[in-house]
Order: sequence, then structure tokens, then C-alpha cells
Amino acid sequence: MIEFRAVTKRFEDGTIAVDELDLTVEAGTITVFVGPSGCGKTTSLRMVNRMIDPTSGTILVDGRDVLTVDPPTLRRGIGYVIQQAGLFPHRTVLDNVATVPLLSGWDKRRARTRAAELLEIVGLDPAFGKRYPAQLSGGQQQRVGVARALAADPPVLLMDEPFSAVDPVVREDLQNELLRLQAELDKTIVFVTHDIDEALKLGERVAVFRKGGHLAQYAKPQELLSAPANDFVASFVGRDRGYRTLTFLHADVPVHPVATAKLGERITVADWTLVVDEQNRPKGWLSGVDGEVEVGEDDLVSGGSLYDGSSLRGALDAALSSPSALGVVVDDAGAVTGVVKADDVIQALAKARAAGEVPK
Amino acid sequence: MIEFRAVTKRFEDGTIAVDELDLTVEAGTITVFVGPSGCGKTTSLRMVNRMIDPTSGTILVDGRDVLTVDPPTLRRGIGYVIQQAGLFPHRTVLDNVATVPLLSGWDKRRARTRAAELLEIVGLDPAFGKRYPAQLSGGQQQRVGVARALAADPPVLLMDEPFSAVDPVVREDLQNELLRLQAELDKTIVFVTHDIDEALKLGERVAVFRKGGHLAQYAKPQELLSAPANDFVASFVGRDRGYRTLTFLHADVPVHPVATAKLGERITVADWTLVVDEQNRPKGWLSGVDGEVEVGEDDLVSGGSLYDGSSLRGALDAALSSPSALGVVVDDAGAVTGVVKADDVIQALAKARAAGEVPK
Amino acid sequence: MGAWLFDPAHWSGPTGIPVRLLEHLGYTLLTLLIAAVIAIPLGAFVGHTGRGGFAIVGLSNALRALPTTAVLILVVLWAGLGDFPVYVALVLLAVPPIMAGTYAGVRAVDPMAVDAARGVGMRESGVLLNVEIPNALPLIYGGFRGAALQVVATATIAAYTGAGGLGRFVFDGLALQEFGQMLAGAVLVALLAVLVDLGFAGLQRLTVSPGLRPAGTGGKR
Amino acid sequence: MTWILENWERFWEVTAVHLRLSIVPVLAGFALSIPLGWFASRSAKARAVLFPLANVLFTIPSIALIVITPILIGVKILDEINVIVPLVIYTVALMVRSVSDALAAVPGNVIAAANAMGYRPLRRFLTVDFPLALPVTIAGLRVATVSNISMVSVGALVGLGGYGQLFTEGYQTDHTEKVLAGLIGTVVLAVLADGLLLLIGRLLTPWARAGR
Amino acid sequence: GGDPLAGSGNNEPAPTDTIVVGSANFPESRLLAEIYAEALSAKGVKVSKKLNIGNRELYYKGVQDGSIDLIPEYTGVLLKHINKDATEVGSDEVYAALKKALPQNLVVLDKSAAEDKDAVVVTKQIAAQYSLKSLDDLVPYCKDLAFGGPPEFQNRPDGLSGLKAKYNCEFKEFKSLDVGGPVTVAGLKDNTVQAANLFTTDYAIKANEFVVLEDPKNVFAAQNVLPLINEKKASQQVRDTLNAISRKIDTKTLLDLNQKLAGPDKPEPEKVAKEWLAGAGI
Ligand SMILES: Nc1ncnc2c1ncn2[C@@H]1O[C@H](COP(=O)(O)OP(=O)(O)OP(=O)(O)O)[C@@H](O)[C@H]1O
Ligand SMILES: Nc1ncnc2c1ncn2[C@@H]1O[C@H](COP(=O)(O)OP(=O)(O)OP(=O)(O)O)[C@@H](O)[C@H]1O
Ligand SMILES: [Mg+2]
Ligand SMILES: [Mg+2]
Repeated sequence: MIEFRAVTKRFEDGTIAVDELDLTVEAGTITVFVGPSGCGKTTSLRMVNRMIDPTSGTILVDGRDVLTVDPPTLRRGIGYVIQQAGLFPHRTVLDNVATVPLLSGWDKRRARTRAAELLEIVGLDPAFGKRYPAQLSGGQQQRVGVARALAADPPVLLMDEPFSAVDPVVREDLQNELLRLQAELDKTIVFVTHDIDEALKLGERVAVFRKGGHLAQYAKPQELLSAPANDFVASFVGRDRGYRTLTFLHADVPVHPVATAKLGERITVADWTLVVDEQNRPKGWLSGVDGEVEVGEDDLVSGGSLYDGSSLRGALDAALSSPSALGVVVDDAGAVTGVVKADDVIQALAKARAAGEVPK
Repeated sequence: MIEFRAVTKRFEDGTIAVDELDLTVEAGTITVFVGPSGCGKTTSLRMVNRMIDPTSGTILVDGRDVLTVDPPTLRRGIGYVIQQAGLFPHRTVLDNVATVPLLSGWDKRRARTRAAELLEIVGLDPAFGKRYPAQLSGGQQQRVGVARALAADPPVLLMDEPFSAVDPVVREDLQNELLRLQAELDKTIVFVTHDIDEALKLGERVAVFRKGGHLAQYAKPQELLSAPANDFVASFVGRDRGYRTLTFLHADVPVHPVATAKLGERITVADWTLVVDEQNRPKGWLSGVDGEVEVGEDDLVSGGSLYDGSSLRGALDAALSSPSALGVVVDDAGAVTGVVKADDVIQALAKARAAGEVPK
Repeated sequence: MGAWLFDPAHWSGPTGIPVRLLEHLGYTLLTLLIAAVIAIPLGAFVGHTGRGGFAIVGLSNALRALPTTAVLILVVLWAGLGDFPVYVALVLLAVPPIMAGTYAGVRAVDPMAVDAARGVGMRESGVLLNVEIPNALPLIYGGFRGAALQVVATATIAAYTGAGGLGRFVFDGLALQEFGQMLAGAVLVALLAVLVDLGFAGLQRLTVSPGLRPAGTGGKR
Repeated sequence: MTWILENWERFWEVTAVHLRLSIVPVLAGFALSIPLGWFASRSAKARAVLFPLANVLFTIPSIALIVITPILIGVKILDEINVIVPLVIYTVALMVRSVSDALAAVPGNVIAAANAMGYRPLRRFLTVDFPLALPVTIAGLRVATVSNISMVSVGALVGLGGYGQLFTEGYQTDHTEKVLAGLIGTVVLAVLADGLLLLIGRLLTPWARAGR
Repeated sequence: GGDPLAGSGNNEPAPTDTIVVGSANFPESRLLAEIYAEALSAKGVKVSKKLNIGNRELYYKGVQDGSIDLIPEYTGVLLKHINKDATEVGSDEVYAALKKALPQNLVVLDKSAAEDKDAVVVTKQIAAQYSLKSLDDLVPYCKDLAFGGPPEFQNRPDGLSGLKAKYNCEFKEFKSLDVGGPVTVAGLKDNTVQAANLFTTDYAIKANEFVVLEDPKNVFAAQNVLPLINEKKASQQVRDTLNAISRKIDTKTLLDLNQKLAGPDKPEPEKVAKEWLAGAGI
């Protein structure tokens, strides 16, 4: 657990980067600091491992005032993933990852074994261990950065815009990787970003900062969306708040049966019919026509997104994107189990609201 | 108009960056090239102003084969906005903007006057003219980059990830600015990005590239969303395709009357009531209670996004985000004119589909 | 010159070319060692703390201005003949480039890497020794090799005070109007400089991490 | 110091000579190293030839070069050109690398922007590449200037050395003050020249300190 | 030739009516040059100075190519420089031979009585230890002693080869030092060398109580001071003036002047020259 108690940081030139911050990061969760550029996210983060010391106030990590701990010792117990990885260019990937264990006095062999394990954990082939950072792609470097921070198995992990240097596709991979890792490792993670989508995706709780180092809101993501504390948060969280709120609702939506047909079959199609393959996986829609037709590839209207039962958002999008207005529901194997309707989603939302599941 | 005719670029090391590209960029439109990193967007763009020459194929700008024009002359007629602005650090902002006019032989005075005008056009205070690029924020630099490219009033503008270096908030500003400018100036713009949202927002037509320099799809944004040509495009365009499709639909949604009340009034609230201020601007919702109450700030449930009549997307989001499930509709002055319902949006979508307004 | 250089008589005895070469090399190496011991810690410290950079650049430029001959003469006038004045003059010559190279090298280390070093819990000494210096090595070598070239060239002046080294040939050749001998001396000096530089280039290759080689040579990508 | 005050005229005279003998080579060497450095920055082959050559030239002992020069170029033995030519060679040897590095360090996107706006090569070099290379170039020029000022003294061997004269004379008469006077003169001159170049550099590159 | 880069200054070709006075780069030569220059300009001759021009090898070229017109010289060494094989040692013979040996365009004027010869010098301690007075006494010990002198001393007939030929003296080691300058003095004092080549008028000999070894076999030729001048510049007035100076200078004068130059206040040669001229009534 990390507690900020009335923490203020004023730099020598008078800039107040963080202003009377009070905030508690729960153990075992990912907490995201988000806000526009220059709002004090990095400064707040770096006060935790004493890369910066606060002007006033107290920061406790697991109940201990960080100012009472010698900084290098403190830092060895706190993983720190820096923007653009910040790897040591002169060391191999393996030695980069082994840094903290070696600093903490592990013997070389053990540190390296551990480092090799970690490379696997973050999804890198151990063969990369012998390369130098310059020989890796941006996304691979980020993974090494995460592995390095995890090496000494610290209970606390600080991550400062760790994924900002990679393109959106790789970024999504890394985010999913982080969520998978956290499910296994259960660290206390503080994650800084200025990308609200990333914050909403990763954060169990999100702290929205605004210029001047003020905490504008500290809440669960769904709460930010449905009940932004003020105009700043509302505008920062951006449009689509209502739609995004659905991400966090997992209420049941009724799944309706749907008429299906296989390619090559001869059928009469009165209404929209879902064409599937041998494994019952969706191929596309056939719109209603008069009389009997043979189902051919060319007649198919391709299909809209699929709904895998994850959240109301997926259900609504499946329905909205489907030419038949029916969202295709699939199981884990990708086989069709039925369809959902947009109306049902809207009713499910209303029900969830009434049940108080949507924060106000 | 820019035409790519069977254009291929193979670099010396054998990399095929662009493969048999056939594509026509209509005059007076913004065309966006989008795709994952390394897919040949930049290469395609730079062949237009001969920063790179194609290995085979022809590129015509306004009907003229670019290979027949001396490169510096060609380039003075084509504005080019480079990633991270690429401003000349040793020249003032004004002189940066005046570069091309001076190169084209304008006298200094006239070039400067023109540059000062352009600063205003891109939304910069002319006082910035005397500064050096290093004294501007990232977003301001981008504006200068755009102004510089516009200086000689070229009919064609090439923009290579011009907004990638700024944070999302500033980025949105710049995008809006560009759309506003284009509405005035009516240039032929090719815009490169790897951000699909940006592509969908800015592009009248979007070319999706895939690795190896292949053109995966070239279509209007709504068509990409509703009818991706293949799995690559579908996955690149990402989730929320259905929801995003609504952005491009401007069908009418019925606006229902809503019960309103002013702060301090004493009323009986049977159902959700919208509280407004003196100018009839929404303040928040009051949920239905028994008996008469005085309308106080504290009882308000804050309110969801507002719908200004722009697109079905806005209408749906307003409804989804509202605690009352009623999306508040406002006029240009921000005054309440009524509410919309999610169901109505879904029906409007169905109607639009039936009318063939959603591409298949 | 060729005649002088390839005359076997000049290749033996206590005043022969091999002896002079070794003497010259001796002056060079010891000078570089002393200069490195002085300049690297100073440059590294200033580079690390970031304080006094302006002074370091100014100081090293002022030191470069000291005419080696004058320093040599002064020290001879004060302390008498021998190797000491030669070393004083040469060390003063070698310090500025090594110091400037070290300073610039440490300053140029990617601030992210330095930040990360602190972030993982290295102490300041560790940051300097394990991250900044190894990363600064290419530039340190740059300064060092520049100094080596200068010292090899200038160690010639040792002969001015009657000491040995290849300068002997240059000065004697000058005094005797034997331009063959003088040129041979000059060529030997240049040759030695190239060899010394190659030697340090090899050392650099061995001691600088492959991760720091310019892109393309650091292995496949 | 008293020597300087008592022999002000003579001191002034050697100062003037010293100044001339150091400024001329710096200017000439700088002018020569710009095209050479440009060439080196463009071509790896040129670098492979120019840099080692510069290194070797730099290592030829100055005494030897000063004495050989008149034989090679056939001017009178007491001509100042005999000191100037070797110093030009040293200056070029030092500066080629600086200029080349400086040009190579000009940000690629700025050059791309210039090309894209339709600059032709020469104009681009004069108005974009070279100005942007100035800070690094001037840093190199400062070193070259200071080295020149220090090296001119070697010319005393042929009766030309500016302050070098004071060294020889002081040395032969066991006159420490005179040597010191020359030393002080050299260092002061060097520091002044260095400061002047620093100042000129700042005036020429106002953008370098813009922003933070 | 004129150097277009060098701007104004020393380097323009002197107008034909100006005499450029040069000197070698040791104090005595500079002093003598100053005396010549001062006396000439007092007589209304236009004079410019180019002093401290290295060794004879350099400045003699300068005299030949017209860079300088007048320089103080020493009969013996100058003769040897022009004619390596010259064997004359006596004062008058050397002078006569020299006049003959000079090229067309150069002349020497009257020689003075002042002599500044090469000599082999040892410290008082060494002289006492081996009881040395003359080079003859040195012969048995040559092989045990290190000798210091200018590099050119090794090959000169009036150097090591002369010592070997006439005295059969071969030293254990030769150390290249400077031309009768402080390095040589320092070498003697700290016993780096036990015997060394200095010049007889060097004040350091007296100051350090060195012992000058006699040279009965005349290895070292006579070295009378005289002006070497470009024939075209040697007008009668110039000749008269310089000859008058030569008449006034003897070895004692040189010793006194050198002592003054080496004095604690290290006066500039120019000043010493003026004082002497005033005193000598020229
Ligand atoms: N060492 C410093 N001295 C003075 N001001 C500083 C210093 N470091 C940061 N600041 C200022 O403090 C404020 C907060 O900086 P901080 O780096 O914490 O912002 P941030 O939220 O991380 O921004 P970004 O998203 O750009 O990384 C900024 O205004 C910044 O300019
Ligand atoms: N000069 C070159 N020589 C060899 N290959 C090159 C060269 N320039 C680009 N490439 C390669 O061509 C391909 C396309 O590059 P391009 O720069 O056009 O990609 P891009 O789509 O703009 O990518 P990004 O989004 O990263 O800017 C890449 O594989 C790249 O590595
Ligand atoms: Mg930050
Ligand atoms: Mg690109």
C-alpha cells in the first residue's frame, strides 16, 4: 500500500508540480495516474521511490515513511519502469534484467537464471538475452524494462508511461500482457499515462490530475465515466462516456435464437439468416429474399463485430455493427450461440442503473 | 489530384516498401494513409514530392508525371508537413514560415507579411513570430509546421504523422484546426498516420496499408467501419466499429419534450426532471421522489454528455450516459431543447441501413 | 631520407632507431597513464555532478594554450635537467583532451539510462562506475586517442633538453642540416603515432561494450 | 610581470607578430576544412581517407614541418609563410573532423524538411546545414585556435615565433621572467581568442539558447 | 617573396636603402647585432632588425637569399660553414681564407680583436679530481667521461672528430645538449656530463667557476667577431661605422657585456648596446 499524505512538491524555480496530494494506492491493485502533460504525474510517481523528495507531506510505502529509508535501499525494493524503457545500452538484455538482483548481492549465476525466467514471463524468447538493447524493437525493449523492474520480485512497481514509445498495435499487446502478468503476480502497481483509454483499460482505480498538481478525481474507471467530478474530468475523459461505461457492466443480455444456414445449402430466406461454416462459425449474413436460393459466398453481407459475452459494450457494438441489427454471440471456440439486440442492451443498462451498479 | 499508377518502391537492400500501388487522391479532399509501422506510408507519401523516386510506375500530380519535373521546383509547389514539425531551429518562427516564399523569389517584406497572416490562420498569436522553435510547445510547433507548408499556397499538401508528437488533448485541437482550415482552403491533402481514430476523423477517404506495402482497402471511413474488406482491415479498424459507424450518420432522431425545473423552485417530481439555470442550460437531473421538494444543488445527479445534433453517435452517447436514460439535447447557446432516447437512435440506424445509407 | 632510414648502422646501438623508438614509446605511455589518472576522475566527476562544466571547458582550453616548449623550458630552469620537465610538459598537453572527452562522454550518456540506474537502486558511485563511465567510453577513448597522437608528436621535444626519443633524430638532423635524418625522425614519429593509435583502437574494441557500437555493427538487427 | 611593463614596446611587438601568425592559419585552415569536412560528412570513403590522413599530418612534429616547408614550397627561409603553412595543415587536420561531425549531427528531419521545401543543394548548405553545424564547428574552432596560438611559438626556431622569441631568449639568459612573460602572453591571448570565439558563436547562434 | 596573407610588418621586402640586421639566437649575437644596428641608425642609415634567427644553417641562407643584409659573425665557424675542409686555425690565416671563400655578393668587414671560441669546459671538481688544465691532461680519462655539446658538435672537424684526430680523445658517451646554453651548463652542474662544449665569453663559465681547458693543438680555430654584410649594402659610411665598432671590441669587452646581460636584472640587449656605444664614444 502506498499513501500520499498532504504531499507537495515545489521545484526550485517555484513550479508547484504536486499540490497537497492525498491519495492511497491499495495493495495488489493497478492504480493509474492520468492527466495532461505537465500536471505532475511523473513527479508524484518519483516521490515514491525518492527519485524526488517532497517539499512537504509524507509518503508511506507499506506503512513506512519513505524519507526514513536510504534511497538506494528503498529503490531496490520498488520496481521502476521508465518511459522508453531506459535500458542500459552497454549491457546485454540478460544483464539488464539481472541488475537489481546483482545489486542486492545475489550471486551472478542465480541472478542470470532469474533474469532468464523473467524474460519468459514477459513473453520474450530467452535467446534475446544475449542481445543488446539497440538490437531490439521498441516493444521488445519495453518488455525488457518490465522484466528488469520485476527482477527482485518487488511488491511495488512504478511504471512511468512505459508504453508511450510504441505503436498502437504493439501497445495493445503490452497492455494485455501487463494485465495477464498482474493477474499472476498481484503487485501494487502505479502506472502513469496521459492516454485516457490506457488508464481506463488498465486501472482498477484512476487518479486524474490537472495542471498545477491538483488531484481532480480519484475513482474507479466506471465512476470516472458515469460520474466525472467536474467539467475538467468530463472533458478529459472525453466523448463516448456513456458508451464506454458499458465496458464495465457485465449484466446478462438475453441471447435470442437465430436462423442459420450453411454455404451451398438451398433454403428459403424469409428474414436475415446467419450463414455459418462446418464448425458453426459465422461467415456472414444473408438478407431476406423471396423464394428458395442456394447459399453462396457472394450473397453474404459481411458481418459486424462478434460478442463473446464480455461486457455490455461488446454486445451493443455487435448489434450496432451488424447489418441485421442482430449482434452475433459466439462461444470460446467461435461457434455461434445466438444473437443479441441493441434494445436489450439498453434495457440491461437501465436495469443496472436502477440496481445502482452504475456509479453516480 | 494525385494518381499513383502501379507504383513500386524497392530499396537497395531489397525491402519492398510499396508494392504496385494504384490509388487516386481526389483534388480538394483529405486522404489519409493509415497502417501499422513500416507498411510504406511514408515512402508512398515521399514519392509524391520526389523525396524518394519510385522503382517503377508513375505518379501524376494534376496530370503531370512528377519524374518530368526538377525536384526543387516540384517541391516548392507541394507543401510538406513532416513528423515533429522539422522546423529550422536556427530561424525565428516568422522566418520559418516565410521560407518557401523567399525560396520562390518573393521579396523579404512580402514574404514576412504573408508569414504573419499564416500564423493567424493556423491560430497562433503573431507575437510568436519572433520566437525560435525551441521556445514553443509541441502543439505550437506543429501549427508552425502547417503554416510553413501553406505559405506558398500550394494546391497539394503532404502531411506525415504531423500530430504524433503531442498529447491527446492538444492533438484533438490540432485535428479540429486542420478540418476548419481545410473547409476554408480546399487543398488536396494526403495525411499519414498510424492512428485509426485520427484517420477516421480526418479522412474523406482512407487508404489502409498493410505490411509489405500492399493497399488493403481504400474507402470512405464509414465503409471501412461497416464493410472492412478483410480481416486485416477489420482488426486494424478495431472494436467499436458499429458504434463508430454512427459518427457518419446524421439521420434525424425525434426530440422529446422534457420536464425542467429551476434551482430553488418548489416542485413535485414524479419522474426524472432536468434542472436548468436561468439561461435554460442543463445543470443536472433530479430523480423522481414523492411529494414536493425544493430543488437544491445537492440533490442533482450530474449529467451525461450533451447532444448538439451532430451525429447519431452523439445522440446515443448522450442517452447512454444520462442517469435518466434521456440524452439532453442542447442548441448552439447550450440551452435545453429536449431529450433523445437510445431506442430512437437504434431505430434511426435501422432506418438508415434500410435506406442504404450505411455502406455494405 | 630513405638512405638514412635504411642504413643498418642506424638500427643498432644505444642511439639506434629501436632504442629511440622504445624511449619515445616510454615517454608516451607513462605520460598518458599519468594524464589519465588526473584527467579521467576530474572529467567524470564534473560530468556526473553537472557542476563546473563551463570551468572544465575553459580550463582545458587554457591548458591547451600552454606552449609545450615554454613549459619545458620553465621547468628545466626551475628543476634542472632530466625526464621530469619532459613529463610535466607532456602531461599538461595530454590532460585537456582526455578531460574534455571524459566530461563530454559522461554528459552525453542517455539521461534515461542514468535515471534508470538510480531508479534500480544504484548508489552515486555505482551510477558513475557501472553506467556512466562504460557508456562514456567511446568518447573517453576519443579524447584519449587524440591526446596520444599529440603526445607522440610532441614527445619529440624531449630531445630539446638532451633526453632521448625519436626527437633526437629530428633535432640532430636539424642541427646537422641532415634533412634525411630529420625527415626519417618525423616519419618514425608519425608511424609510431599510427601504431599507438591502432593499439588503442584495438583496446577500445575489446573494452567498449558491443551494445554501444554505432548501429549496424552491433550485430544483426 | 615587471618585465612586461618595463619592455612594453617589445612585448607589444611580439604580441602583434604572434597574433598575426596564429590568426592567418586559423582563418585559412578553417576555410579549407569546410569543403573537406562537408565532403567527409557525405561520403564514408572520403572519411576513410581524410581522417587517418589528418591524424598522420597532425603527428608530424611541428619543428620538422616548419623546417621542411621552405624546401617543399621553395620560399625564403625567413618568410612567415614557413610557419603559416604548417599551422594551416594542423588546423585543417583538427577541423576536418569537427566540421564533418557537426554537419553529420544536423537533425535529419530538418534536412528532409529543407529538401521538401525545394532547397537546392548549395543554398541548403549555406543557409541550413552550415548554420546548424555552427555550434559544434565553433567548439572545434576554439580548440584549433587555442592550439595554434600555442604552437606559433615553435616558429622561434626560424626566428619567427612571436612569443616563442621570448622563450628562447629567456631560456638562454636563464631569465625566467621573460619565459613567463611569453607564457602569460600566450595564455592570455588564447583565453581572449577563445572567449571572443565563444562570444561570436553565441551571437551567430541565438537559437541555441532559446527555450530551455 | 612577399606574403599576401601576412599583412604588413616584418615581412615586406625591405626598401633597397634599408639594412636588415639579423642575429643568431644567442644573447651575444643579439647584442652585437643591436650594437651594429644602433650605431648605423645613429649615423642616419635606415635599419630594420630581424633578430634571433636560429642557427647559422638558417640565417646564412637568409643572408644569401637577401632576407637579411648584416649579421655579426665569427671568423672560424663561418669559414668552416662555407668550406668544410678549411684547415686554417690562426687568427689572420682564418680571416684571409674567409675573405677568399665568401661568395661574390657577401663581404666581411674588418675583424675585431674579440674572440669567442669553442672550448672544452669542466667543473672545478672534475678539474681537481683529474688535475686537468689542458686537453692533453684529459686524454687518459676521455673514455670514462660523458661529453655534452650541441648535436652538430659530433660531426664537426672542430668538434668531436677534431678532438679524436688531434688528441686521440674519444669520450664514453656524447650527449646532445644545446649550443653553449643553459642546458649544457645544467648538464655540467648536475654531472650528467663531465666535460662540455661552451664558448669562451660565456659568463656562465665565470659564474659557475668552470675550468676552460687549454687547446695547445688548436682544434678550435680562431673566432674573431666581425660583420658579415651584403656587398650591395656596404656603403663607405656603413663600412666606416662598423669598422670603428670592431676596433673598440675585444674579448674583455665581450666578457663584460655578457656579464651585464646575465646580470640579475637581465637587461635587454638593446639597452646594453646603447650604453656601450655611448661609453665607447661611437
Ligand atoms: N526539475 C524540475 N524543475 C522545475 N520544474 C520541474 C522539474 N521537473 C518537472 N517540473 C515541472 O513540474 C511540472 C510537473 O512535471 P511532471 O514531469 O511531473 O509532469 P507530468 O505530468 O509527468 O507530464 P508529462 O505527461 O509531460 O510527462 C511541470 O510543469 C514541469 O515543467
Ligand atoms: N532508405 C531505406 N532503405 C531500406 N529500407 C527502407 C528505407 N526507408 C524505409 N525502408 C523500409 O521500408 C518499409 C516502409 O517504410 P516507411 O517508412 O514507408 O514505413 P511507414 O509506414 O511510414 O512506417 P512508420 O509508421 O513507422 O513511419 C519499412 O520496412 C522500412 O524499414
Ligand atoms: Mg511524465
Ligand atoms: Mg512513416
